[in-house]
Amino acid sequence: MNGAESGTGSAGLSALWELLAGQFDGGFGGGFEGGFSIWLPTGSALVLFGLLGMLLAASILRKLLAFNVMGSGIFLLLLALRPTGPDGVADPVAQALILTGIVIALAATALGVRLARRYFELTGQTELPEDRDTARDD
Amino acid sequence: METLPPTLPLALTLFALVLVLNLALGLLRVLRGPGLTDRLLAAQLLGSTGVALLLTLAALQGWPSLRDVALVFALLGLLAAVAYARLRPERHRA
Amino acid sequence: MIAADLLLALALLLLAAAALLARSVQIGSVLFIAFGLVLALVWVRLGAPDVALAEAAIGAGVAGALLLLAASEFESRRSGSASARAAGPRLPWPRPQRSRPRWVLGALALACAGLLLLAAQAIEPLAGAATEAVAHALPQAEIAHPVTAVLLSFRAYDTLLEIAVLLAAVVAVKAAPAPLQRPLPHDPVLARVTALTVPLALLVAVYLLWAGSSRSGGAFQAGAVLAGAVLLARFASLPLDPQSHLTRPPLLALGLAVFILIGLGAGALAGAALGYPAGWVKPLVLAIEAALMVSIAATLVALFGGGKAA
Amino acid sequence: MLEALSWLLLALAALFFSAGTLGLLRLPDTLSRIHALTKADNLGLGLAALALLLHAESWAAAAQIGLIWLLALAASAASGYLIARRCLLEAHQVNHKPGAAP
Repeated sequence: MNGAESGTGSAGLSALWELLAGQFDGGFGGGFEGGFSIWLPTGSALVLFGLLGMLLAASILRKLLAFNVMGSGIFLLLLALRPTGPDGVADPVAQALILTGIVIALAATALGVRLARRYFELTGQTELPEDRDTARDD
Repeated sequence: METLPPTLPLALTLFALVLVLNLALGLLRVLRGPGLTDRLLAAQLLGSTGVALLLTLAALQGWPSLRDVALVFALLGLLAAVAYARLRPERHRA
Repeated sequence: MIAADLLLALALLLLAAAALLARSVQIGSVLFIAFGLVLALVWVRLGAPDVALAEAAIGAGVAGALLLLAASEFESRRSGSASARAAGPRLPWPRPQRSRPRWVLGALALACAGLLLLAAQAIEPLAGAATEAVAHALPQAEIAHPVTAVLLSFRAYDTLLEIAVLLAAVVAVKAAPAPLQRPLPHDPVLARVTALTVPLALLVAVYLLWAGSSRSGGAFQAGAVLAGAVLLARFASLPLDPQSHLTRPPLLALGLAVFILIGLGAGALAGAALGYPAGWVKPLVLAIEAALMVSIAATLVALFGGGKAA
Repeated sequence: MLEALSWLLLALAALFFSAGTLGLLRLPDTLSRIHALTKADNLGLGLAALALLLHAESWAAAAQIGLIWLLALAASAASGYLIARRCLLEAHQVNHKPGAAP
């Protein structure tokens, strides 16, 4: 692929572009020299769980849990896509991005929890009205 | 690491494997419950096993930072238990 | 260690599924705490101790406690009086007439995740290009730890904007204040243990801040540990009330203000905004990080909300 | 000599950790599970810490390991007490309020 540029997002974008352009030949299924990474499917499965939870769960808090699980899946993918350095330490750029992401996810979660509490105070409900018919429990 | 005696890495690796196995088995209790308390207990198990695992890996891989992670594990494990213990008592369904 | 990694991955997935499918959200949040602990171990296995520190402190500690407290408040208030549910004024939104086709949503989510996996596996790793670039530029950044260098030198504007986002979140959260809570009853054992652990946690926070310049650690991890200490003190109803002092606006804005001031002032000397003049990097970065730590801790505590009623 | 001692300590630690997990899985009620977990696991952690202490690369590292173990002891003792107390409180409430849903 392209040479030694230090951009962080460009690798993912160009790979996605190659995938969409229909020319993903070598990398598919293998990926790394060190063999198959188990963290890619793990991260994708976490994203799947999170998506399902956000779409199908009724309770707002459960949706927030799912949001956090999905975020963790994304972070896992982000780090697993980066080969570790010679000393076994992960890519510092990816680590910095994930650190930022964890803090932002917490801020978003806290905001969501506060809105959910306010909503509960006003209405006595823990689910949004459009979800209420699919409610399973609190 | 150069300071470790020759067969110690093997011992540490085996120990780490036992710990991870313990951790995975402890999950059975997490899944089975039956109540909130038992779930929290299993989280505590994860905490103490995690501390041991981190200390072992710190020695095995020669990364002193992992001991810092173990320290944070020990501190924050208490936070979860305290938060749980200070919940308002609920009326039913422990 | 492949077997250990497989077990960890399995544990992670099981915990995530169990947290989302749990009978109550309370149980779900306890399982989420366990999930965070396992995830921190996974970060360690992936060679990212910085992320592991943050995950243990924030994901497993603060976020889990936040969700657990909210869930049990809903639970106790709702089951406390059977009529509580009907007591509040209902919002006049109509109920949907028919339920959404859940399997369509499920299939969409599956397709999304599948596409993600395909794309992820199709990416050829850049053979550590970013790692090499960072290692190459590290000497002139004068910060020994690569992650700190990325956060505060190479991509400092990212961190600056992140602090701004945190401040915005606090402003939004403060617009809908949580009700004050009655102080919890005194518990001698808890008081003694917290009197031991809170100062220790403060020490660990400062240590992590200092360690960040040469190895894993830094303002985020230190701030999260600091916030954990404050929350611990609050749960134990220690006589000090750090909340009211810590969440005042000046402290919340301190990090952003110091960051901008140093970024502009030192940047003017260095010839680029958010740059540092040579030879001054370490003290300046440490000053920014100290301010960030205080502000991040204050922010997390403020986001937690709900102080003690007098 | 030191090496054999480490093997022995690590083996004992593994034994205690396994005992704690076994207790968590097999013991019949929550209180005895708390008992098994907080005691056995901390002994295991202490033994493992001792084994690692023998090979710590510096005094600072050794002090940190010791500190972590002490902290884990205090935290585990306190959280065991807190969880058990809370558990009793809830059992009490359930027993004395027959109207409450099971």
